[in-house]
Amino acid sequence: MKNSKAGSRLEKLLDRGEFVVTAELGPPKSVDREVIDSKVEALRDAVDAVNITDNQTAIVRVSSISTGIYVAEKGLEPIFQVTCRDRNRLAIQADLLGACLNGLKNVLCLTGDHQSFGNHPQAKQVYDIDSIQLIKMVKDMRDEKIFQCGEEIRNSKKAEIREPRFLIGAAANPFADPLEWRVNRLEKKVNAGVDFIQTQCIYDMERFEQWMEEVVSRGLHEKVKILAGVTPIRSLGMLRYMRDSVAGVRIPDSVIKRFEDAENAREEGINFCVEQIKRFRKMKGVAGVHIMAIEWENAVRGIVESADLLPRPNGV
Amino acid sequence: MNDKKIVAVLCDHGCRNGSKIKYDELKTNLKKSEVIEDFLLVNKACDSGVEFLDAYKGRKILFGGCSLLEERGIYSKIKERLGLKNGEFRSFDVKADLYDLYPDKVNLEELLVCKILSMGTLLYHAEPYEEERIKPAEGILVYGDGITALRTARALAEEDISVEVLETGEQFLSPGLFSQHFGRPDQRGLSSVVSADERRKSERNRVAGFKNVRFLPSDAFLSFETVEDGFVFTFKSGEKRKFGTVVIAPEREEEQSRETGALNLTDLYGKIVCGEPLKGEVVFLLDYAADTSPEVFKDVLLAGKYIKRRFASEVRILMKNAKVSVSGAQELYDECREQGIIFFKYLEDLTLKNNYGDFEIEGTDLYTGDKFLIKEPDILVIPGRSILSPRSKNFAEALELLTISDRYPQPDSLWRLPNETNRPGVFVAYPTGDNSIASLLFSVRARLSTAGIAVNEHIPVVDEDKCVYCLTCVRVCPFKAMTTDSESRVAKVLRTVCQGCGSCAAECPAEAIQLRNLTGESLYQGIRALG
Amino acid sequence: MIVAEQKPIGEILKKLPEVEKLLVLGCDTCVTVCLAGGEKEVKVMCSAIRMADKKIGEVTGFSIERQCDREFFKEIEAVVKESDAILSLACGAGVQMLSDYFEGKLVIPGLNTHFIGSNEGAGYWLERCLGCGDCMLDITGGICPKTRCSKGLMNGPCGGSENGMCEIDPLNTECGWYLIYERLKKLNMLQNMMTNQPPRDWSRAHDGGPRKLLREDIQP
Amino acid sequence: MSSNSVCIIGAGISGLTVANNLVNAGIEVTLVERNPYPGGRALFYGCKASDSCVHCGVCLIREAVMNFRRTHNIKSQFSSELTGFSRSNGEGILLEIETHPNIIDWRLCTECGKCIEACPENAVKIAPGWKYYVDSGCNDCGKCVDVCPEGAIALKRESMRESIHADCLVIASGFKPFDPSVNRKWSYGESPRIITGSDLEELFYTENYLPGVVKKSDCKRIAFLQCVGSRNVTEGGEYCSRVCCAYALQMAGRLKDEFPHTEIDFYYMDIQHFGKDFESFFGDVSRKVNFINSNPITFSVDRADRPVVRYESITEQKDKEEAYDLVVLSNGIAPGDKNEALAKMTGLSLDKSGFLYAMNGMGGVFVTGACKQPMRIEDCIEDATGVTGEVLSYLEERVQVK
Amino acid sequence: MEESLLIIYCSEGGRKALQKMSSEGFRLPSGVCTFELPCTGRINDVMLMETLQNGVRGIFVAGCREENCKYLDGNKRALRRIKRIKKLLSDAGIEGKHIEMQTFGPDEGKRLYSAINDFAGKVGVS
Repeated sequence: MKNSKAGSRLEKLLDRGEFVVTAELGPPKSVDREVIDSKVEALRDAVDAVNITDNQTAIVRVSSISTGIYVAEKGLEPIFQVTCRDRNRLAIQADLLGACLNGLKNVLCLTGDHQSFGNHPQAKQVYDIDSIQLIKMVKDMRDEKIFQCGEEIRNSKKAEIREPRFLIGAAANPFADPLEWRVNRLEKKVNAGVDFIQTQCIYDMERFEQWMEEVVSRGLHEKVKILAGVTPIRSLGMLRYMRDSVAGVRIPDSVIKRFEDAENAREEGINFCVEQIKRFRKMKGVAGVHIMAIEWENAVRGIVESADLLPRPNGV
Repeated sequence: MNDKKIVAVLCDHGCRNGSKIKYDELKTNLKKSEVIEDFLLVNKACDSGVEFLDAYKGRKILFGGCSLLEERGIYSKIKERLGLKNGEFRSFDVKADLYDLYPDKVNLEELLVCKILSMGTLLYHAEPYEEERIKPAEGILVYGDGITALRTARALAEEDISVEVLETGEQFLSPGLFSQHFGRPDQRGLSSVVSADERRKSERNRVAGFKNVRFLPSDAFLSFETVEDGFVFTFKSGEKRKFGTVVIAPEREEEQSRETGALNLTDLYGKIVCGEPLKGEVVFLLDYAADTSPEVFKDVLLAGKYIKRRFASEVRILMKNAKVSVSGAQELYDECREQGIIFFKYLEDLTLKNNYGDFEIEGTDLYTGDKFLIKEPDILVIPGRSILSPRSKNFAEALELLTISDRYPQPDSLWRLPNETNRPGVFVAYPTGDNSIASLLFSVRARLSTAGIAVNEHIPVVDEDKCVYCLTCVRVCPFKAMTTDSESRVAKVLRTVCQGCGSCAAECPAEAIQLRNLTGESLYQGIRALG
Repeated sequence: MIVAEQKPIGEILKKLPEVEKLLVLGCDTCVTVCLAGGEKEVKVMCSAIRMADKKIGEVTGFSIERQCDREFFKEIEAVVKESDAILSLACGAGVQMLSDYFEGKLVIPGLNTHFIGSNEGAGYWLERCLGCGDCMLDITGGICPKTRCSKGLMNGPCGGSENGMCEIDPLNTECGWYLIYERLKKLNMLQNMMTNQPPRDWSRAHDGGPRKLLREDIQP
Repeated sequence: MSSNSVCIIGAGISGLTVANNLVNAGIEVTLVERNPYPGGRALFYGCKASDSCVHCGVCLIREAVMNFRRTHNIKSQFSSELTGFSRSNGEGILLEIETHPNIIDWRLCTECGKCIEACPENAVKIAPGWKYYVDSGCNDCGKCVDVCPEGAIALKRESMRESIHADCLVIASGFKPFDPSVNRKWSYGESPRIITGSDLEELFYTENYLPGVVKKSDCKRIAFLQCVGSRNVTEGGEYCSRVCCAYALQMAGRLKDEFPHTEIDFYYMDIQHFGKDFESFFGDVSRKVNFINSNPITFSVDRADRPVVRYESITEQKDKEEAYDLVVLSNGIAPGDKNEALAKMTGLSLDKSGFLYAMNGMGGVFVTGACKQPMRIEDCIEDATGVTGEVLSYLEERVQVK
Repeated sequence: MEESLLIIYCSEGGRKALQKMSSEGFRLPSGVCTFELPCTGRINDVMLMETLQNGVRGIFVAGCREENCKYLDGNKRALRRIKRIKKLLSDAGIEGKHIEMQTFGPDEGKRLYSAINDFAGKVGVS
């Protein structure tokens, strides 16, 4: 990766081989700046970059790109998300141009949750393109400097080509079915041109290790940076909810049993997270950790600190 | 509708409060309706002869009598005398339907008029038809190559019926072999142990001796179709052959025990037949993998007794319940105890630890109340559930037979005779009964009897132009009596198979199917006439 | 075939205007096969309407061969003339052709038309085709991802597929791509799933505007 | 022998099944039955279905009686017994039948119901699916004689003796329910709250479900005691009667449905497996009944004259006492009281428990049904169909031989 | 006989239960008439709806116990069909109580009698 793709701080850290830490910031369901400000303060200097979710679980929130711009001004590096549920290929390309115009450099390409999960189940879905086609489209816009229809990205025949440049990320779920196909799907994303991967939150460590072995054996970890996703558990009820009604999350009984015996679930959740991070650091091919502390942003600093990942390296 | 109107005949039921009914008023009401042509009152029909009806030859007769007339055969005498075909005569039980059900003070005249009009309407719409009997095709297909199948084939072949045996080729040993092996009352000494396999081979040779018996390889069967007088089987060789009757003697298989290193009864039997020494401690763990049936319990006792005597090994049998309801099982159970076989009756708290073949069984014994611990027995036998073998299961599914808990290819209803399935013409050998083959042969012979199979009175009639060929009736019929007629692209009924229940007529979305002499229209009119 | 289901009778009754004469018209093809609008359902509907305390004068029931062929309307022209409103128990196509043919008459739909599907068994129908005008069943071994996957994805099972079932309804809805994966494994054509399928051409579907099919070779 | 004729002893479910099947095959049948009605012992048993049928088989008996009534060419002799049996010079069997006709002659009775009203002792009973008969309660008062329009009733009827000739004989004389009063331990008869399984069956038939003395509202605890008279040499048969676990569990399930607030305890030695789908049936029943795996030692009656069961509880290693509102002794099957006489007459042998033992078809004598071993209704039907098959092949051989 | 109540029973279990009921001395109320069918599976919804429409106050269907039907699933089919019609009636604003089906064993005369009386009371026939 000689020439820089987008020149973002995250890209530089990943190139230098640093153990990167990213977190998640869910924009509010209303135009309420304080919510974003408090989350930014909680995450400042604790993480290298922050995912800005796009209508997570199909529930209407402030759009990912505008929150990204706002967070960037506040000094945090955003990774804005693009889901294929709400916009067709025209709207997505227009958004990408807008995001680049406003200085956002990291994008995460997702398929997006089905609208029946959210608060507008009657809405018409789009899914004009899916996550892998989206990755290829963003890569073509950056490298081949062409739109999805093949035209060059220039205002007129004579005008300069000004293409949007992004560090391309995607999600991966090592636990969904069919298990043996999961690594092939990752390979498809790599062939499509993804630069970094954030996995689904991990509880089944053995399965994740098998998955990583397979990824390393195919040499994919050189072509793409893999960040292991974790979600600190706040209560036993939340753990059971994740197991029963969140799709694609596999929680082995040993973990459930551990939280049943723990007297303070929150503390146990943080220790469990720190253990995981320590194990990730020793695993080959894991380039960082992605902490998805849903509505518990102020726990992130504690986790990063006790995993002795502070202070964060500067991005120069 | 034909012009023949109805002559209603009513017994005055002197034996009941019939005499209080004002019959002339009844006669005038009935005559008003256009269904009833004439009304006739008979004094004590059970004693009077049948000549009084001669004047009404050629009319349809509706007779209001009681079950006594049926018992004394008076109705059949009337039908013969007036030469009435089915559909021209209908009787109903005035005593059971009216006098028994209603108190005396209710005005019976009105009820009687409604009843007669209602029955008269049904008779009015009925078309007379000739009683039809169809003989099923000649050949019989016997599925399965166990002892039961071969003995059935031999018994049929002796009556020079052409039999084809579809061998499943599953040479594995199925449960219930111990009793065939050891259970003979005249069981010879230990030395000359005739294995069930040898007995099966000798039986097969005797059956092969008959010229009217043919053996078909197991995978010959490709597809299957029901026709009027039997079943047409297509075989892989492309050959199509018709059989009047199918007899299934399903191979049973014992589920493999989930504990690695433990045997199930079939493995144990295999070891005994090839003479392996079964020394040391032999433990039978029953009611663990599955609730043991009496037949399997008897097999375990026979095996235990044999091992105890032959190898003087230490035999322990752990069970929740001793299943002794099969004849001879209780004596065997007492015999085993006398011979020193130790029985434990365990509670729910039994635990089985299995570290790669070395077992540890711990539990409380109900007899004595104290705990027992068995460490590393040389042989652990856990009898598994006996289920239909995969091949038999596929064959039963191909024939769309309703099965009870994947073990008996029969519907879960008492109303089918012991060997009948939900498809008329397909019989099942019932392994547990002592003379199951005799009752199976009776059923087969009854089907092949010279009189042939009577076509049910309420057989459905498909209206060609209304039928939209939606196959709902084919899917709904529990006896698989409805098939499709590909030329006229219309549903077609198989006259020998249909039992006349009417589910097809009720479910048909286009109301294209009407039962003979019980059409929807006549039923509706009959109910309307009730008031 | 087209699979449809009867609207709940309460809903239909709310829609029915108080008229002197109402005609309930059935159709003898697809909606009879899926037990929604055949001759029997017409009779049941008529009795139900007569018994409901709606102020409707006379209710007559009729069923013709198909409501999507103009020629079959000739039989019922007389009846329609007298009746003030028609409750049509045909699929969407039938209801619309009926209201085109009898211009001034109010036509009320009695069914909800669901999908193009297959009869899986007595009382069980499954959606099989969207009618997207650009069939790709050869690539996926005969299982349509646009119809059988709730997001209509072109590239492989999404992160939510769990033991063969789709995330939106893990009890009843199979994951389309899981079925495709099993089917392609049997046909050992798994490489089809490896290639990154390009986005589909939706212009041939309804997105390209309401469609007509004209065959000059057959036109009069 | 123009047409083959078969004589059947006993018109229970087995006898009726053989009779109905043989008649369909065109064989002439003579049916000899001890009671004045067909249907045998189980005719007065009740349906035990809870939410769906539990396959007890009682409805099949009623169906068999109705089919029997519709067929004309069965010569039946009710309230009569076989008294003589001899071989007539190798050509078949000569049988002596002795009849003590019931007060009501079933051939003439038209079920008009007048005698029922007239009888002060209400000794006139209705056999389900059949006609009227007079049971032992009659004190010959004669009020019914002149009431009957058909003249079917005569107080004094002298017994007749008749000898018939048949090609072969089928014995289906059935069983006798074990009478627990034989052994003091069960103290049957001491309290109206201790009844046997057969009594409960009749209570199910009359849909009372509980004996009169037990009020439906305050019936809190019921106990079922298994293996009464079976599997125990001292008290009764040494064999397992096979039917008592079946009917006890089925009735316990139905009682729990009828009286949901009652606790039902089930004392058993070994629950026997029955029917084709035992697991699912047992799964439902075990939710309604609590099982106690021990045989009670003694009985006593507490002050509210409720039976108290004293039993040795294995789990707590000591004797316990429980008081119950109702105790049901599930009495098993004992060999029919006529088995001795029949065996002597026909040259058959008895096995050690007293059941008839026959190599079927030897000398034209067949045995079927509960007289040869304890059987459920379903098994009786299967066995009877089998024996019919054997009778037909036996008759065919004799015809070809001549 | 407009104000009448119709009992449809099958000629197997239903008929035996009715015979048992009458032999025990129970009598039907006057406004009730009976109709016999080979199996309750034969009733289809057109027949029921048109009968209800002509003013019959109520229809009570007595079938055999589940798993005890001579035609294997006739009674199950009838139970489901009548459940559908009850729902159809209650949706259409007519309470679904005008039609009901229960299953009876061969000797449940008393239960059949009380079921018919409860139904008659509910539907308002004397």
